[in-house]
Amino acid sequence: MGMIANAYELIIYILEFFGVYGPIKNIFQVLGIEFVLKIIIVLVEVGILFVFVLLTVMFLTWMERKVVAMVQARYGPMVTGPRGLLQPVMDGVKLIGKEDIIPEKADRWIFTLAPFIVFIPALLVFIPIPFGQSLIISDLRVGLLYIIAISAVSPVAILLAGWASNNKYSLMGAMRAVAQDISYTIPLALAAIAIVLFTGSLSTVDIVNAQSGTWFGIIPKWFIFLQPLGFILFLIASIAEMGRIPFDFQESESELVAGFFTEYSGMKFAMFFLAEYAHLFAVSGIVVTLFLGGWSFPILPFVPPMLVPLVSLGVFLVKTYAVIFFAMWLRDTVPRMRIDQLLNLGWKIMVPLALLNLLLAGFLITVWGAF
Amino acid sequence: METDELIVNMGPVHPSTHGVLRFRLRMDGEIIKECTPVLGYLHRGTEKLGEMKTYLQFIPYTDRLDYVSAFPYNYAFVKAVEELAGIEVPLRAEYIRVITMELNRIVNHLVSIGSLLMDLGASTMMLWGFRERENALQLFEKLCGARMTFNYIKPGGVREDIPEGFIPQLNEFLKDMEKRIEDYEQLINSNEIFLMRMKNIGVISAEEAINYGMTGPTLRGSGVNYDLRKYEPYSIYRDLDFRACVRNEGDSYARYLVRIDEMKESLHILRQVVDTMPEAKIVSSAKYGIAPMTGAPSAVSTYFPRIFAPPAGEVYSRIEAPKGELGFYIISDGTTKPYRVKIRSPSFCNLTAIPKMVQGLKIPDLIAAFGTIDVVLGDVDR
Amino acid sequence: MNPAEELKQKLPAAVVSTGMQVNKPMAVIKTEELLNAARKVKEMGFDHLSVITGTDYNDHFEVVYNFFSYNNKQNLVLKVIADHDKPEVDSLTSLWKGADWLERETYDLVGIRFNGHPNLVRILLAEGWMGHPLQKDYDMMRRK
Amino acid sequence: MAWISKNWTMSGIIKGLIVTLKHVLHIGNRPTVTVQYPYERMKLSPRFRGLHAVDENACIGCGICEVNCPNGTIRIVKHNTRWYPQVNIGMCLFCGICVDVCPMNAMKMTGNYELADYTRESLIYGPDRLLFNKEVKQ
Repeated sequence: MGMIANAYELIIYILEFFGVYGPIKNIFQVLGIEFVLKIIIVLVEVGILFVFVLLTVMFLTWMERKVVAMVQARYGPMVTGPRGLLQPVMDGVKLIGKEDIIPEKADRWIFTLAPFIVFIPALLVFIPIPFGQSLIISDLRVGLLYIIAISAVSPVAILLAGWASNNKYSLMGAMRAVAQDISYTIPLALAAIAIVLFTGSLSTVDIVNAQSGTWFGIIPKWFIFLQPLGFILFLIASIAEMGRIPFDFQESESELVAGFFTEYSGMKFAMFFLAEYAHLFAVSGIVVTLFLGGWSFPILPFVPPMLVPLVSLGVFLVKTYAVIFFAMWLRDTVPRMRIDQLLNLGWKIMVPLALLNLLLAGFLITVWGAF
Repeated sequence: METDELIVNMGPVHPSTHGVLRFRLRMDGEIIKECTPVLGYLHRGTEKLGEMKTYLQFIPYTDRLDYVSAFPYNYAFVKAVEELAGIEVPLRAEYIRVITMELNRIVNHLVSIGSLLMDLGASTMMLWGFRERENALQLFEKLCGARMTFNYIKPGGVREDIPEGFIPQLNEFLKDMEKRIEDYEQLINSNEIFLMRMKNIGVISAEEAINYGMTGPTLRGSGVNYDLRKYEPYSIYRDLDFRACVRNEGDSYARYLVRIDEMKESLHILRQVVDTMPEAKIVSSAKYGIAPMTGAPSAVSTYFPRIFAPPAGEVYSRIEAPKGELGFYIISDGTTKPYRVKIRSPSFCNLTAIPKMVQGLKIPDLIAAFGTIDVVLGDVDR
Repeated sequence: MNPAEELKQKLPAAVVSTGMQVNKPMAVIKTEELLNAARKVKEMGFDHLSVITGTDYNDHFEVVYNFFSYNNKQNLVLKVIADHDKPEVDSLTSLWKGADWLERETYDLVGIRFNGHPNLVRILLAEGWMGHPLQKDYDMMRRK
Repeated sequence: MAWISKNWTMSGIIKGLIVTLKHVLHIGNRPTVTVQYPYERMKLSPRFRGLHAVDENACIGCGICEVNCPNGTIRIVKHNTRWYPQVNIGMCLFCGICVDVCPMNAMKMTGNYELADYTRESLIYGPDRLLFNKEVKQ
């Protein structure tokens, strides 16, 4: 199992296991279009990923409501499906059925384009995330850089959306989102670089592998124990990146009505909404990958090799949902900060702390190396 | 770089203007250079209505001024009428009135704090506040059949005696509420983000607060130790032991803390009232009374008159409503309808100070400061 | 000592008469002397302007000011009589900022003009509204 | 920096998190207080002021309720051979003054609060929908 690096190889392995890969490959070879088979397999794996992500996102919207409801002594959605589980489907149906309004004074093209520019990176960011052993679309050698780079696209789209709406609230929301994203990507990246110092690789798989195993047989070798400060900084920065309370300035509904998507309705609104939750899932997954050991878990070596992808996927999801739950829990507890306070926090506190953390990491590695 | 001023119309339909208030903001980026409240979107001409209705008919309209805390509005109007006509009120009725008003103060502060935190983005407090409010509303419903617009306090007494099972339920509420207030304090009082948002925001000094005519918790948050219940006692407040809750900082956080303290004080008052309530079942004075109805299915006792005309004169009577000083100025010409009703509503006068409070701050601060002023637009626009 | 009497002693020229409004001391002030009297009232410690009421009595307007002193815990009522055809009194905004909106409201609903008010425009009713609803001859049936 | 040195423990937020977690885990709290409205309803108090009801035998059609109604909601109309009140729910304040002033104690208010309707006309409740017969009910 160890040789299977990514989902592409896993699909081929499964097909071979059932003995169908050879004949199929032969057919394509005879036709001389072997590359089509590759494309088909890639499309299948990407399709599975996207379906999985979209289902997760739908589930997350339900979960968000349920967690809020539990905190607030309510039921939350209860009518559609068992305990309201189908509520996201109904919401989707409703949003599709809604009129798609484009304001008269809006910049039509940019207004229409912006939701897509938000939505697509939100899905693309999943490509180098290892959901489990060999459950990764592509183990990019610059995986971490790719993630940070792709996340940096969404503020552009938000600015486009806010500007194109031709609404003052939208514009202010967009400006805030950009200011916030820029000032938080830096501590986020700095905290991630400390991890890279430890692993010596930007590849997410390498990062996860570096965290498998234990110290003294009890404590898992997760980076959270080596980098507690880095973890806290990364978590705060990623909540800010997600744009959730206490850092949800881009929409801050009590100040800016709905921020950059004030003017959006129908399916375009749904795309912002989905992108938000996809982002939540992705960022939580990244937190897990970098600091909580990804899919690795001390019991994993004792699992039969056939089941490792499944079990590791389970481990990864449990950890990710724990982070997501924390984000939701935090959202129900704290009020929103003010934008200038957030920027103060970002530049004056988190960036110096992240640099300090980097220094600590370097020191630790040097000391470690000396032994 | 050349920049332009941004004129933002916040409202009349906006999530955090608590109704249909509009702020015309002249802004430099995110900084408010000038804030002009624009009122009148909910103006219903209540003062003119008062000239058209009889004294009894006007009481339901007072409910609809501040729909969050309607009992004090009932009472303020009725108190003015009683002063005008010189009506004696039975002691038990006064006790019931104080129960309703103090419960309503708790309800009002729950809504106020809840909506403040909702505006700050913490929806949990809002829902928790409404959870406890619901219990109080059920008490109101039990008492007078309505949850928000009561029409319960009448000249010379109250509409009905308290029903069976009301006092035990009230005691339960008081016990529950104590624990809940602890929860709230634990949830928000020391929350760092909350403190960052509230401290030194919307500061108004004691002199300015007085000069602007601010009253109630907003005034006491600025360090003026003044509570009409204490220093111009009406009803049975003279006999009760409580204190006026004062904070000296004058910022949003102080105003918030005053509200929390007032809830505790109200619980304290309610406990005393329940303990010392007279047993005599007289809830309406019979000065203008007609004979009680016989064979009434419910306890609807109609001691108060159908035709009621106080002597000519004028009166300005004020009480400490949850939001501040609430006054009714009634001029009677001896007929069954008031000649003029003027409502001195606390929200309206407190709102006067908002342009001063928020100048140079940012939109989120406007929301925080505005939330701690606690206005209800029905009360502002009348 | 009754603050209304005190005011009369201090400003005999301004006070027309003194009396009681239920249990609050009241002084009727000459219209043109209002600002002086108000200044004196503020010096006497009445720092809280509780309410401004305007009333239409068909032949004249009355403007009533209710004051309160936080230090002395005293009430004082000032009453000013304004001409019905040209209801004008002095504005107290220079002394109490809280008077600003109360005067605007009185102007809006009762139609009394306050001289020296910085921004005497309608506050509750829409701009361009005709008439003042709390005047007794206001035609309620006319469409605005 | 002064702020962080004072608040680096974030104790306030942690306290808040504990309170909310207690609610999630239902420690010392009732799990839910809301009701699933159309399926279950809250218990109304007997004094609840909802839709009016008029005792067919007691009402004398005197019109005192009509005169005393603050909003002009009630009109006395002819029903069969006698005069009964007709209530326009769309204008009603549900203040209960009509109940208080009724000299025959014929007017009362029921617990019916689901009064939404499709037309304004159907909000006018004539005697045919308001009358109840005491003898029949008891």
